[in-house]
Amino acid sequence: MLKTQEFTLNMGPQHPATHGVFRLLLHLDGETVVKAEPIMGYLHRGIEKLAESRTYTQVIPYTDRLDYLAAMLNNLGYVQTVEKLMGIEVPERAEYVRVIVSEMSRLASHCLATGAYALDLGAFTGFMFPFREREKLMDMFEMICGSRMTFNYMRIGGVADDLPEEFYPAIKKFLKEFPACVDEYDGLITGNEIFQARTKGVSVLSSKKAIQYGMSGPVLRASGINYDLRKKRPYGVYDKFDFEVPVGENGDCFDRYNCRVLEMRQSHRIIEQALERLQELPEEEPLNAKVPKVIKPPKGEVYHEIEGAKGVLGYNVISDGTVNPYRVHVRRPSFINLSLIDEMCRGWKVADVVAIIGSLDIVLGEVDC
Amino acid sequence: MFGEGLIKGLTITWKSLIGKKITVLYPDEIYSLPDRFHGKFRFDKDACISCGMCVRACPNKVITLETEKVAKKKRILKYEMDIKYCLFCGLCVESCPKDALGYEKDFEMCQYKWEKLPMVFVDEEPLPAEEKERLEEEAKKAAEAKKAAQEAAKAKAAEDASQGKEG
Amino acid sequence: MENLFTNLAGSLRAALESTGLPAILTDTSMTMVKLTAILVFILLNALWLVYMERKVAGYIQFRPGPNRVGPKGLLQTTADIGKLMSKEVVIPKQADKVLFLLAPALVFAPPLMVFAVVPFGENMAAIDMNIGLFYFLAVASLSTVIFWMAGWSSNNKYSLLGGMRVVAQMVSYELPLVLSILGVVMITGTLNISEIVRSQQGIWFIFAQPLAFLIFFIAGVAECNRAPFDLAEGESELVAGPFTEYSGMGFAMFFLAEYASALVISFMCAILFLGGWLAPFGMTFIPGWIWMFLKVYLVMFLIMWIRWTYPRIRVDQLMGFGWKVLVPLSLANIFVTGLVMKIFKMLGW
Amino acid sequence: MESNQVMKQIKEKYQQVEILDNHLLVPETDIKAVMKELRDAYGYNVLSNETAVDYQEYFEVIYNICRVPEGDMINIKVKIDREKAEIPSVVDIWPSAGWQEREIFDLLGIRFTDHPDMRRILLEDDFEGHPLRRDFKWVGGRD
Repeated sequence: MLKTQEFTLNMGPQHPATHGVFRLLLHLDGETVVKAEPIMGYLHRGIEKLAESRTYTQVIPYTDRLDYLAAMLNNLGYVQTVEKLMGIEVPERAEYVRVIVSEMSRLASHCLATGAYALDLGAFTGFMFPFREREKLMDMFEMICGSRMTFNYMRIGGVADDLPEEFYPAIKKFLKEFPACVDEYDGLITGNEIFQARTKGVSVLSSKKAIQYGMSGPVLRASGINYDLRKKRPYGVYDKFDFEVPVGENGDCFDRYNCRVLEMRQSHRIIEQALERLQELPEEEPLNAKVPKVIKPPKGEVYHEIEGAKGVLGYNVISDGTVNPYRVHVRRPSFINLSLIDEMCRGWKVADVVAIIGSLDIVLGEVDC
Repeated sequence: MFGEGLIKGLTITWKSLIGKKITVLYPDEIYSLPDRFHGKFRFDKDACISCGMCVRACPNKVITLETEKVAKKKRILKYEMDIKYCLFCGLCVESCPKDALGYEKDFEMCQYKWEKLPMVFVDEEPLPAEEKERLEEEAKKAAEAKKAAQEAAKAKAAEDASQGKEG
Repeated sequence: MENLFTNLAGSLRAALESTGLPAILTDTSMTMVKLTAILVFILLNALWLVYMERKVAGYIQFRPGPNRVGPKGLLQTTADIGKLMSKEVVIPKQADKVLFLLAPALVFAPPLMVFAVVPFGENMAAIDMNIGLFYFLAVASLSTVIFWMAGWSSNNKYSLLGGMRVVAQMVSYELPLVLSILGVVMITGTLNISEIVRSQQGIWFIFAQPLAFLIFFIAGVAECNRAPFDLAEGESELVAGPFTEYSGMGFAMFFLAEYASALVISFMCAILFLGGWLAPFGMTFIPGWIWMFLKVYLVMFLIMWIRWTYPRIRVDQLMGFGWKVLVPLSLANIFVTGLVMKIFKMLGW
Repeated sequence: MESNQVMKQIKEKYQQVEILDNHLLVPETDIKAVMKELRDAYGYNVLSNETAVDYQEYFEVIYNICRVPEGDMINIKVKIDREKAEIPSVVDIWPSAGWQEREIFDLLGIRFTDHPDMRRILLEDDFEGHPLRRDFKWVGGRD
């Protein structure tokens, strides 16, 4: 007597496709996923708890380690929250510097997402192309703040240091070359018929569902909702830039991927404009606001959101008037975007699970905090 | 047409196949590190005033600083960085008022043995009691001598001034 | 030069005969020598192809590829094999030990058996069989069983999935592979591989049968589990498919066998469609066996180039592509070939 | 409608609601009703963030909800008893609360009633204690 039987497959925690130490317990019927059970916490370091015993400035290096692929944006979110709490006005020059570095960080993160997505689908060379640009970006970050991944560059009230001299020619060269590089990704990955067959129509996320589950970032925008905090609730000097928000139509894996590629072009535009404005400003202008040596925000509570590389990145900082924050909570976009993984994977093949996880672009440092 | 994207992909990889290679062959060519590179730490013992700012700035409590007071001067007994906990955030270097801490352009900090990981910059025995006393005595003498010299100089200056006035 | 190897074989045979051995012994020892030469040839080629693949991959990805071991990194694969040989062979506790060890031992057999009928040049086949093509088709599909053995006996879920994929893939690609060759067979009217090459004197079959070539190439790539059809291995989802549990030399055997079977497909492409040892544009001053190599390596490079460009296709899409696109197309190709042949015959060409 | 006005209107409707500087302090009993009202009548369709704080005498659960794609935001707080840390779950209103409430349960030990899957999410299942409580003491390792 023949009968079929479901079997479980442990994908992860050590698996090339889960983008970190993430475990997915798949219940399979042949190759079709019946149920996907996400299990995480393998990278939980308790950053929220650690922050309680650190001073406000000392928390900044820890925020680097949340989304380590776009650490500048994490820095930015945190320092802006504390600035909001203390009512600090940041000098214009610092704002532009911040925009440049955070958009560079977004580019670096999207480069990795694009490349890793190609790798998830089996195109190894598609992985190397975006990494070439990411490498250039990291070289520039190294010039700016001495580190390639965990920058700790932003400070409460400004930035740690001025942009170095050698940075300007490097970024100009990069900006000149970058559009051609994105065209290369389009030719090598986006336009490839096999790639499209693998991603188009796969795991469609309807706009209704995306909103219900609080998705954000490219995942939400791919479902056709124009929601970008840089436009909707501008922070810093983002209201002064001219850029578009790419929006997808179907909400499938291809749209989620393509949104990131299109966003890279927009980030490129923003960096160009910011660099222009920055060079118009007089060099003598200060880079840091006047901040007391010991940062002691008044008693209070602020929740502030920015548009991170993976989605809406929110910081909830509560101060009790001492030098240590009373509570820091991070709204991690990867964590919330991941919450629908079970439903998105159901009914798709094992190979699609890889494509779906890749299209969500999660970082386990952020999921587990 | 179906297949267009496939052929375009092949042309792109063909271009990169015959194009320039960008890898830096590491031990043969050294990639030039920027000035701000966060690498191995440099500690200048003589510049350090043992104020303890770096110890307080460190988020991960990496730095141990032990001092003893000899003749009103702080003497560093131990300055150690437990590098396995270091985040390389740079807050210690930033907080140093005397530029005693800094970076070197060296990132090869691997050690074969776990115990060798902490970077020990200063590790000295505390001075024996008699040596301390001697130094303190000397310092006292020196201070007295200095004071005397100063007073003498002052007196001389006053003398000069009065002479000058007279003259 | 042209007859270097045939002359060598001839003089060896003469030397053997002169010692007064009975004819049957001479024949047997000649065959043994030829097969040993082929084995050495395949192994050396597999080693070289691994190196070539890594170089091609590196160059495509802006890297210099292996460049440390030996001049230009030429000894890299040798060093790798040496390392793998010195490693412990780990047998999982729950594995079926006999099959688990048998699979890597057998994996070289099918490509080796196919090479017995492959002509490396004019009169340079070890065994010139009348039904050589048929033999090739029959033996080449044997490797499925070995992959399935490896996947099943490892008792690992990833291996099992990989093994299932191999079988499904082989079933859906064997058919278009056979059907695409039929066109060639119809034109030449023979299953003898050497005969097929000789009948390409006038025109290579890639020009007479372009569609058949395309189908044969695609099905062949799928047959030897190379990207974009490397579903069985599928390292981004199935870790390493049937080879997940293999370590040391077992893994190395599978690794090398992949190149050996890719080499078989390249040889068949060159023989069936690219005119085998025939020189193009009358450039006969270069010996035929060198032409053969050039063509084989051209196909091999094409396979590598494709591997390092395309993403992997999904398992259901792969089978859909096989059954819904390649099979009807190859049937249409046969129909059109027959029609055209009939018309030619009526016209009296 | 501006969030200030919304806050005022909510205050009018639910007498016990207090308006703090930028938060709406809702009593535990009203929370589900207020949330439903905010979603259905005012179109706050996304629960952007949900977290909780341990104030030693009591817990505070914080909801940050916003309208997508308009983008305005309203912050809501609920005080709950520390001894009996329970609050109705809002998963049925905003499914995105699912994992966030699990995280709060995991790290702070606040139990959300009617939550379909109240398990630990980040820490292992047999972990003792709730690390983000102020009285949690970690033994072993560096601090």
